[in-house]
Amino acid sequence: MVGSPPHAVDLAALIAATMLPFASFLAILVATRGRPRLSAGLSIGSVTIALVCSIALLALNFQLAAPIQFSTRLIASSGLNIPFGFLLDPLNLLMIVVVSTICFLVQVYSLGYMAGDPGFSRYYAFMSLFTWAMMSLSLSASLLQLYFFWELVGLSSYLLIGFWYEKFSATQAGKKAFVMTRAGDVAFFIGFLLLFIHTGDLSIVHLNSRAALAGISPSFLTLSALLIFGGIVGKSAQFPLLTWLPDAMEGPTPVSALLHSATMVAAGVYLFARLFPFFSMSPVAMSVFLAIGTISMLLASTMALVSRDIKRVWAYSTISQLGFMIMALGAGGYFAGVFHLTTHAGFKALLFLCSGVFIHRYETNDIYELSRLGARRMLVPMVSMVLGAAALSGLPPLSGYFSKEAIMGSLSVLPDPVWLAAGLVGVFLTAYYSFRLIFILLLPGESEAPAGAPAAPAHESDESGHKFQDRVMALPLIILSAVTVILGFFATPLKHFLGASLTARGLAGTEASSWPHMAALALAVAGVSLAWIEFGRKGAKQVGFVDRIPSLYRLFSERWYIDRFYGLLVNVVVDRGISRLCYQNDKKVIDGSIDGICEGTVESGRVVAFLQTGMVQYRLLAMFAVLVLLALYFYY
Amino acid sequence: MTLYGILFYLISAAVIAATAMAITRKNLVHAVVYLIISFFGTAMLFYLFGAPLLAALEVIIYAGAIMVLFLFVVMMLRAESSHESVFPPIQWLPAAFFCLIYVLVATAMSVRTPGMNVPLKMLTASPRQFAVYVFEYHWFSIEVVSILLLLALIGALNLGAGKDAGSDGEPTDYNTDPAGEPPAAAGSGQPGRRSNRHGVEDEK
Amino acid sequence: MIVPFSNVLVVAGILFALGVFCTVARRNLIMIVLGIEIMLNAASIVFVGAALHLDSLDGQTFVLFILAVAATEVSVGLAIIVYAFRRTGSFDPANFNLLR
Amino acid sequence: MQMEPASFPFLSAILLSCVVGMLTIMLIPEEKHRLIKQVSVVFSGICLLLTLYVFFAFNRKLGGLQFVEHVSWIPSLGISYFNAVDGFSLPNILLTGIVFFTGVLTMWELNTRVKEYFALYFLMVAGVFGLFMSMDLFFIFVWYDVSLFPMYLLIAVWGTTRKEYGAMKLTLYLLAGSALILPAIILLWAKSGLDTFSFVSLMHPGLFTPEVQKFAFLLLFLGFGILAAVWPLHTWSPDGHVAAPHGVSMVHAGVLMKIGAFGILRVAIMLCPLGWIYWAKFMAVLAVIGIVYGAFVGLMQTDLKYVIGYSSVSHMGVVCLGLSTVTVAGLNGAVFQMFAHGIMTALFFSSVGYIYDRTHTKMIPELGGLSRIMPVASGFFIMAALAGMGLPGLANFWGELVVFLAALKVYPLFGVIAVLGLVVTALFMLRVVQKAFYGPANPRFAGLQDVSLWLGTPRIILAAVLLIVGLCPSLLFNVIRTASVPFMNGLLR
Repeated sequence: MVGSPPHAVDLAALIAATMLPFASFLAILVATRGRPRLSAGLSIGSVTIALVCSIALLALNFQLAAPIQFSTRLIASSGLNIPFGFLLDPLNLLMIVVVSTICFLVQVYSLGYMAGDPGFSRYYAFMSLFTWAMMSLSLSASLLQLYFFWELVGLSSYLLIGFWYEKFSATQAGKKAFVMTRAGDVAFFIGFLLLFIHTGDLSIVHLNSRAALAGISPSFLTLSALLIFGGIVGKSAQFPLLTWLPDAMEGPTPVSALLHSATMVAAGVYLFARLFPFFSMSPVAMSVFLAIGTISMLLASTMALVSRDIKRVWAYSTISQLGFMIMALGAGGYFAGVFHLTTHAGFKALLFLCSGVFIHRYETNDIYELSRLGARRMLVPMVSMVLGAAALSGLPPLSGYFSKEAIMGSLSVLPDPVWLAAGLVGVFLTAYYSFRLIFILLLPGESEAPAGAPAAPAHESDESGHKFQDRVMALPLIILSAVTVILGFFATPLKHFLGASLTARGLAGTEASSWPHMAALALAVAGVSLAWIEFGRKGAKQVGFVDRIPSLYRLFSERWYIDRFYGLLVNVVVDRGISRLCYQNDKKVIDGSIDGICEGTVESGRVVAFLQTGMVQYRLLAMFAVLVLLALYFYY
Repeated sequence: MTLYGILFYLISAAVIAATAMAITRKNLVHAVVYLIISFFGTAMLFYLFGAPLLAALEVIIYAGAIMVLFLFVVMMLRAESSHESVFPPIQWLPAAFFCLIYVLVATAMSVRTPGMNVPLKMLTASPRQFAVYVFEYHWFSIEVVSILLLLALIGALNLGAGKDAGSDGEPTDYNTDPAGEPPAAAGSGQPGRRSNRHGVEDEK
Repeated sequence: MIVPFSNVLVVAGILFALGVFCTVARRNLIMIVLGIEIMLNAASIVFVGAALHLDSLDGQTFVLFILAVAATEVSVGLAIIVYAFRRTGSFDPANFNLLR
Repeated sequence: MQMEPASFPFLSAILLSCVVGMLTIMLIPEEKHRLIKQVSVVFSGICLLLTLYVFFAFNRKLGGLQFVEHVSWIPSLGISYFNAVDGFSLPNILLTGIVFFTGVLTMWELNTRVKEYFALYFLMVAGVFGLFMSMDLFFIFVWYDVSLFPMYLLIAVWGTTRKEYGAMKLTLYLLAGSALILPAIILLWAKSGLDTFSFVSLMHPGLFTPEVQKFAFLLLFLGFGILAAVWPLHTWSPDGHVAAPHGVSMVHAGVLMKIGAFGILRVAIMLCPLGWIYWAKFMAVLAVIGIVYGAFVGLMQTDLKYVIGYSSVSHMGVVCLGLSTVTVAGLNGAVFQMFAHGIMTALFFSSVGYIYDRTHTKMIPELGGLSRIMPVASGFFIMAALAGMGLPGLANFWGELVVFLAALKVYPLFGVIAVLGLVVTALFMLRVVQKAFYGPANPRFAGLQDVSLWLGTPRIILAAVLLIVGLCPSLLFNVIRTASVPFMNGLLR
């Protein structure tokens, strides 16, 4: 089911876009570790080319009718024929543009943010690795290939979260992220292997066609869909594997912006959209996805209500926004999910990068502390942040508004109103927590120390370098703000672009009534207002309504005890339970029995040695006796 | 019963008696001397059985060389009468018991096996016949045996030289015997072996 | 015409038993080696007798080899005894139990 | 089976390069350490080149047995010097060549009893090579023991932690293994009635009755399984790994354990296919237990080498699982995994060797923060750990993928459990990396040098192999397939 014949230009662009970052990764690791500037140049150069290539590809193929596939067979082992190559369709054209744009911006931003770090080269190497893996992931033609890069993306996430490896919490968070996503990936792995065993082909185009799955029983289809969804749960930090993402904020902020909000975690959602026709063939699985999306969205929103850490607030909001996307996709709103993915990548990266500016300057993550130190005086980041938060809350005319509208629209066509209600609650909570943060930052509370000390002590001294850094860091903010503002208006062309491929497969987008839009907007405004009342207005105590209910507060700040549960699982069940049991079994039972046998042999030898004093004559006597007895025996 | 038969029984009785005396002597020199008598008797048996060459060799090597070697060692080490309890009951009682059974079984077996009671013929293998036979059919074994003897020579030399080598290698941990002994010990081994070797080679 | 072969066997058997007895019961290294000589001797008698009995010279040839082996064994064995005596000052086999 | 005689006895040349190397080393005076090492590098280099040649000259279209050398040795017993390679042994021979060479380089800084070390090392490797290329059951057994005995000395003399215990345990276990193998081989020899040990003659289907096959397979599986560290028989391997000097650990974990798996494949499976099918489920159970169990025990370890040792148990479980599936894919994956695991563990031990030589400790809590002090050296270790987790792009991924694919097809439940073992593996690998290499640098090691280019060569080679094979798995799969496909076709017919 290969679409149009491949074009040489496309292929060249694809290869350039994917392989150059990999080349720069290797080059940095092998050759230029000692030269940070050169490393950064290599990395940014390669990502720039990737960006240009992807935009060119998008432009060239904007009128794409059927997906294009370039593939070769990587391993041609018997019983294992897996195509390896590129697939080009609207979804991944959009995705590579998003990925390369954010990668480019973040890498530029990092020039300022990471300046002077001893691991500067390493940072750019890992960034290139990530770019390569993420681009290739988006362009994968088969599930196996996708899994391949899926894991590599996880690896770069691990390496980047634990980038400051001397910090215990960072390495811990990296490990946690890797292991938790791994747990999901294992499900994914089993899922696609099962699928492979039953269909004999892992090509995405093939899986998405109805004909390929005709011979498979629905229950099996549901099973494999659920298993593959396990990978999505892990990667996109959905319930129940959601706790790694907030911890992943231990990494450098640009990393959080790139991997843990805009692109990598969105890979899960991307996979969902990628296999959307496949998933939608199993209604049971779809409703499970919808439920999981909803649960994660609500849980994460509540966690965001009480966090004091600026990055964690955004991390929770990332989870909840990803939940939104999965809800939308689960509800059948393909365009809504993908569009929200796109807009979210823009504004969430923006929010993180703004926070990064604050953190870089004031070296704290605590929002109250930032506010006290005078974060609001930094104009560009602050304005961008407000824009981003507004987009996040779904206020018009920013991009988030349009995508949220679309999501509400797709939720509203569901027969059961529960999902829509949950979505609306989510909208309200989102608006509330984002503006809670904004208002706290804008208005230092009266209880806080006087804001008269706009101290940024560490960086005031060397002005020129500082200026450069500031500019380099401000540029992406401005670009992203612009994107946030205007992206919403591209909803219709994008819908056509994406819808073209979907209608081609007979899955029409759904149209919705208009009242949910109104309700969502109203609730968003309500959320902002509540935040204003509690935090923004003059004389506000800056105490949220959740803070007043201690048990709820504790529940939320303990992340619904999910982390405790995993901690318990790992410490008690795995470490002190199974592991210790196995270890003791190894030492005591297996080794013990072997040593016992050995010692028994030695001991019995000793006993026998005691019987015969080692005197040669006794042995001779024994020999003789035996001979005689043998003679007797043979004689009779 | 022929004269030869009577001779056989007489000689056998003498051999057994001498051996019995030999193994019960406390004084080792006596034991060795009794054994020499026993070997002389054996040589006569050989002659009786038509093996004159072997009889001669028996006298030369066994009674001559080997027993003299024993005597050398016994005398050199002044071990004529050791302090041993000659027959500790824990050893000799079972030994005697089993020996008795053995002899009984052996007797019963050899008497009752058919074809064993035919009197032996009188035949003699002259040394020439014997030598021709040996070197025609068993020349390789002779070579092997000569290598064995050579190895024994080397081994005994090495063991005998142990004390001289001890001064450079391991510390002298054994007792302070007179220094004159080791060469004597080495010397005691050599002539015996040499004569053995010569004894064999002479026959060629 | 001399005696039947069984009588030769009996005589050799008695000699062999005496040798075994000597080897096993006497607590003196030299006597042990002496006992072995007796046993070899008994075997030689059987071989010579068998040569006559079977009318084959192989038996006699074997005695030749036994002589050589006996000579070897005695020379090495006595050398070992001398060596052992020098180390421990004793002929008692009960003293040589390092292998225990 | 197709046989392609050798134009030049390359396989014997490989063996000879080991033996001649050993003899040459023995002729060099003890004090000339440098010369001994240079000679070792030269001879192992020749050996590596020869194996590379054989690997690439192997005709992938033709398959079957190639580079055949056949000289009758004891015709009355049917023993012949019969060497050949096929798709199963070729990756292992290449693996041995690589690990051999890098193992010599890893021990470049050895200073005690250099001559004896390298002579024994060469002897051991000669045994390994012989085993992989021999097509005569008798010789397989002989080579097996030739490779084992030097191991005892190498561990007992040059080892580190509890070396006498480790060496003795290892030797006893492995001898127990050979005590199981020998009767089985003799049984097969006797029951065949062909009066030959030649593998090719014994491989005729229907030669052995099912009962004989079942019995002989069990004996062979347990015997070779000890060497392959199949689950309840595995405890020698971590102790042995830990006790052995690094270069020996590399060969030990990298190659010797493969001998076990290879023996199961070559002798047990190929000669007793009915026994194989009969016991397959049993094998699978042991393999799955091994995979999960090894990972869990690995979690508890505090010694770097013990961690690797238990990871080997887990990974060899994967090999065994592949063998137990009775499918082409399973065999392919198992052989691939043998290769990948060999390279990976060699990289592990080589890195640990370097680190241990510098820090004089391999206790994880004492290391801490090595990444700051020697980023390159720890980078190699981390790479090996990533490979051990089955990360795509490195060789192990493909082996595990194919094995799990086969396992899920044949034993869905076991397959799932085994795949879940991957999570635990990831957990313990990452834990080790975190505790030993991340965190604040230990001031005790502040002055230590990072690895130089020359001393890093073995690790560079191993890492490159991991990467190349990881990115281009068909390099190996194409070879393995030439043996597995005809074999399974013959079996099914």
